[in-house]
Amino acid sequence: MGDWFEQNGALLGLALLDGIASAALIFMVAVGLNLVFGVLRVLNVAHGSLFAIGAYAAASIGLFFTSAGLPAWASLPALLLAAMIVGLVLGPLIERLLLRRIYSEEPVLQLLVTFALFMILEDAQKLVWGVQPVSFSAPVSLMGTVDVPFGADVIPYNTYQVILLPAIAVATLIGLALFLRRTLTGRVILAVTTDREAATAMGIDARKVYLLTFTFGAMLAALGGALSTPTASLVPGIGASTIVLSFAVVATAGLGQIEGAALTALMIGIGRSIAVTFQPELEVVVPYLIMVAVLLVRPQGLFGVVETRRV
Amino acid sequence: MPSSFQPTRRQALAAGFGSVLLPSALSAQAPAQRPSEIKIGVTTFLSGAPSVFGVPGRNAAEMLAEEINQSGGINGVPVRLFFVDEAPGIDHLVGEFRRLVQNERVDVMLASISSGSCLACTPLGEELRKVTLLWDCGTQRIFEERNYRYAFRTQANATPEILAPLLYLLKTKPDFRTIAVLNQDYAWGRDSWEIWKTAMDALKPGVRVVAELFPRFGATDFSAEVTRLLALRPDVILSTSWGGELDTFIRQAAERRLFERSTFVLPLAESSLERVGRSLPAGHIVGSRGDHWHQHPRPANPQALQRFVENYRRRYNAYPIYPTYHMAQAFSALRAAYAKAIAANGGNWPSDAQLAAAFPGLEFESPTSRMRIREDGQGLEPQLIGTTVHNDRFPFAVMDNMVVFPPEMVTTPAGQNSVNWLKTLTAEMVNRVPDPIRAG
Amino acid sequence: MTQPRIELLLALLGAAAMVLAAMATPWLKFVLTLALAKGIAVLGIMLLLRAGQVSFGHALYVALGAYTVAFLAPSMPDAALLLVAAALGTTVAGLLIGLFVSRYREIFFGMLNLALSMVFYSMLEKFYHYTRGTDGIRVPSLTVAGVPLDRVSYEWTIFGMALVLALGFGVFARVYLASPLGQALSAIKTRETRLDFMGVSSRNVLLSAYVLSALMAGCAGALIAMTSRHVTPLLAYWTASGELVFIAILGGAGGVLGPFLGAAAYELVRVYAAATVADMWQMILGAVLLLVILFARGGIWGLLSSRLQRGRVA
Amino acid sequence: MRALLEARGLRLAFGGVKAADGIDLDVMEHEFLAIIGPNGAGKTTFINMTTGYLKPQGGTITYSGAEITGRRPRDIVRRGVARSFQLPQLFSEHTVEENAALAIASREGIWSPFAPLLRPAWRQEARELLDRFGLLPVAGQRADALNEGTRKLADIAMAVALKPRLLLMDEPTSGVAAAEKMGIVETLVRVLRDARVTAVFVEHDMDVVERFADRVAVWSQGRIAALGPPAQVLADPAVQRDVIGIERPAAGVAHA
Repeated sequence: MGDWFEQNGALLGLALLDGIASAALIFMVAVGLNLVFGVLRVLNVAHGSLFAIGAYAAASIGLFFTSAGLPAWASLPALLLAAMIVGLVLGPLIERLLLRRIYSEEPVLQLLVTFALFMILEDAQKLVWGVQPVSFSAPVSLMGTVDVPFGADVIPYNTYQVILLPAIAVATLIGLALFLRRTLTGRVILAVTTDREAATAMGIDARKVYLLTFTFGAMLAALGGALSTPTASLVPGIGASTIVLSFAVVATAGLGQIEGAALTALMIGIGRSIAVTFQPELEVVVPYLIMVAVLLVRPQGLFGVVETRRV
Repeated sequence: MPSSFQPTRRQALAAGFGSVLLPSALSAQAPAQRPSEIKIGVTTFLSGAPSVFGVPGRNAAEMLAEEINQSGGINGVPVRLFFVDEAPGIDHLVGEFRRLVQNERVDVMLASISSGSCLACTPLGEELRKVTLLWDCGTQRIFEERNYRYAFRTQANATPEILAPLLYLLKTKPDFRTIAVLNQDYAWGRDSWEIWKTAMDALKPGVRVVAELFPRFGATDFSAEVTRLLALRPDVILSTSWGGELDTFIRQAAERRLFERSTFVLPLAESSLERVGRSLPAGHIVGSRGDHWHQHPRPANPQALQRFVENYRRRYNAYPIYPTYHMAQAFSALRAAYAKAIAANGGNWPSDAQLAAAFPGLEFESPTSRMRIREDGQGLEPQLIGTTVHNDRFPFAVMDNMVVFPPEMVTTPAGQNSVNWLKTLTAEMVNRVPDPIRAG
Repeated sequence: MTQPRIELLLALLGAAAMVLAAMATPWLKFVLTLALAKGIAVLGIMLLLRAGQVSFGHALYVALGAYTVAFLAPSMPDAALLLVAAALGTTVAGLLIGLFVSRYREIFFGMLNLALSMVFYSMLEKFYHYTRGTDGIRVPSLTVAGVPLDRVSYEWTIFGMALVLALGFGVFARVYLASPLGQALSAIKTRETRLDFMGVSSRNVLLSAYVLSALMAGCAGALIAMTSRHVTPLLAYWTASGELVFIAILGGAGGVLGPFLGAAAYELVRVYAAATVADMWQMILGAVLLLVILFARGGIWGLLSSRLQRGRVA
Repeated sequence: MRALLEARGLRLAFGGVKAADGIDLDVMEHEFLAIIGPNGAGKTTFINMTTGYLKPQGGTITYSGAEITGRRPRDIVRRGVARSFQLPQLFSEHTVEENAALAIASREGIWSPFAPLLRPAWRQEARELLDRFGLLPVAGQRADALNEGTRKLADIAMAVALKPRLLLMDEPTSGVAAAEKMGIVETLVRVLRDARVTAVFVEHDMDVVERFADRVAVWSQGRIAALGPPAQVLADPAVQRDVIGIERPAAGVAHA
């Protein structure tokens, strides 16, 4: 064991670095989904579409900024701007027009409404952005690389990926935690998450909370997409693969648990990059294995609370 | 049944009773009337990641059909296209294939981008006795595992498409000792690596494979893989990836200077060149699944190539990429086959069987060269491989030092299994590689 | 007439209509065989929906049934035997996996099923040398109970098999749902703790439905493999599971006819959408689903049965 | 008479709140034992521990000579211990008749998938049972369409359908309109006496306790403060002050 670490310790270090970078993105997408699920109890399949639309919008706005001759640093706020616009436009639209009509229905209907929406948005994306890969990598080029020593060698990493993304994720996590626990709106959201009936009985306007939370979740999804734009080429179908991973994160984390989402994202991100380094064939099943293992030990998810029904 | 379904149902009823009474075996051989239009079914990806190829393929088909119809059709008969999306899966595809053949009564099917689709459609076309042209899929298994009377391929297959870049590498940079592979985790990624590895072991034994990475199909981040490759420093990195994944891989590798440490061999990168722009540095090896290249150094018919490229660019605002050339080859082959079959039939319109009989040995023009379909149904297509270079004419990397491999050299001989044939290759083969041509 | 009688009558009428349609249009026979197969799988989904549980992973069993056929066909090329093998295989798999997932409810139940089906999907791609990855496996031509058939009679035979299985499973589901076991399913949905305080293991009640649903999905997969004659990992992808749930809601979870109505409607809408706008079929299907949920919550069966009821009252 | 149920030193705390702090109690065969006490004293917790819903942190529960501490609810039910609930736990999508039939099915074995739930024998038994509770008129109604009192009765009927030797009832008369209360309890007691069922019930109505309980146990902060015949216990000034005071401001006056 000691020998193994001596030989592979440096590789493990690199894998950790990659894992943290990818965990940051996973977290950004999954936390929004988990927040929405915690409050609305709707597992939003269209979260994946919002991710994709956020990504495409970021590329469009970024490219527009570039062609308008704005300085290179403007590419970073372009990402944020895209996420805001997508979240603020689509979030309320979806909540008002669709979800609001089915809160009283069975959960499976709510799930399928978002599934239908996902199917519609999947083709709508194609109408707007076509099928050719779209990319906008200015922020990555702008920030350059950092060299990480590796034995006698150095490994260049994108500053954007190993520093900016984790920083944004940590800021989001802390910001969210503070918002939920220290502000009135946040506490109201938390109250609805923990006990919907009691919260409504206490006179909280659930509809307002739903609208707010969903819009916020949509913004987080779009932000996740926007932040992945600089490193990835966007093609039809990215929403589908993103959402299935986020599902795994939500179930593993525990419903509505933002710290759970962060820990799960870290486990998945690092698990996958370690797999790539030492056993690449396992990489793709890592999230699911983690989920099954966690639920075996903790059936309510990592940070989930056991819901006891009062008898 | 919804009432909006009416038109199809009416046609279906009319056509359907006919086929119940007349087994399709009979109708295939019956002397045919000259039809009012030639119906062509085209299966291609219209959604999902592979629509990166599928939609340009459809675009080319629509453009070509229009051109054919403007010039009076095929032997005076206009063509009409029916498209099928491959993305929903085999059961949908096979159902649509049947609908087009049995209900819409198409005259010919152009099948599939995905190898899985081809492997499902080809035997079905044979059962329904309908001419099926494999216009783009890569799998070499089709004609090596079975004989078909109605299926033909109007392009090469995975074996020449992978063997050619390997030979090019051995000719231009013969001194590599280590290699790593990063392919998409699906049949093409696995098959192409098996072909490369088998051929490499025969042509240059002793090369060490330091990493075999098969990230999930549709992956959007290769950071961990790039880290691994940076740490391993292989002499050569092979990737047969394509589409968004290849674009992402190239960008991430470029930003982290992986191109400075290893020579890349990217057999499908022609289709990404325009999109990745100058991210792809000079000095790396690029192929195009054939001899498709808008700057082909020695096209058989320079005017035809230029016309094709310019028309496509005018219409779709992008340079044509290999699936569009593949589509052009299928149309050209179809046109030539009709001419040949009509001639053989004393000027009368051919039946399905007569049309099928025209394909073995058929010669036809591609936008860049003259092609032939072998007796076993396999198309013989040259392979063009080059090294990237940056110049002032294009805002993206283009090919230089191009080698055009004659198809007979790199294609598995008829009746042989590719993997077995590759094992018999020897280092002497590299000496027969034609000399590179400098870009004009 | 009593409700079950009307249902049976409608089922027989529907079956007759399908046979006529298949006779009239050969390609429709293929589509309808697939619709019947998917209807069988959806029937299983509906059993779980009775218990308030949504599986987002039953494509696993469809794919398992289909790959069982594809793997065994070269050594055992008989449709009847292969169907039995697929049924056995998926039942055993359903029991093993069911023992694990029947402990979980709601999102955890749904997501664990999803996770397991995605692991299976990945395995089908990873074990390339056995499964041929995304290329998939071709199913050779099969005999039926030892009799070799030409293409047209083979297609009819599989269509007939699908029809008989659909009727059989439909009748069984009707009987099962009326039995204490079936009734206990909706008891899980409304008041699971009470079941435990009555001495009934709700987990085992759910398990029984789960194993049945796996069996049904497995038979569906076998039929799909024998019809399309080519299996690929896409059968196990999560969107394929979503499609099954989609059909369940489209058809209406009320009666046992719902799944088959839903499956037929789904396939026909998809074919029609694909024929009109080949690249927008997804949007059309999504819009249909949305309309059904928002304006016809009982699905097609709900519309139909309310129409019937009104007819009887009038 | 021997003890059917013996609780020894039961302890259970939620956070800092001691819901059971050393409960010792014997329930005698065929007796009716009432449990009274203020809200939060741990009355329901005792039922929950006895029926396996909660696991005590200490102590043992013995039923009919066998220890059942911490066993699963369904094991305990199968030994003959049934319970009803303060909030009726009905299958809301089923009719009252089906609810009763499901309880009968649970007792008789639920596992045959071929015979219908409403087979003639079970249907008849269900209707007889509902008749005894006066529920026959609503037999065909869905459970979620009933009023609270009727739901309560149906809930108890389902427990009785299990043919238990020991029945634990959590506030059987709460939510029942005052005018109907005594009639309902009389019906209930008659049914239970006929079936020779031992019963433990949590109750707030002292009239009910006085008239129907053989013994009464007074719960206070997780302990048993007093235990004995109703006349004796209810007369205890401490009990009157701490327990009954909440229920009957002027003890004895209402009785007069």
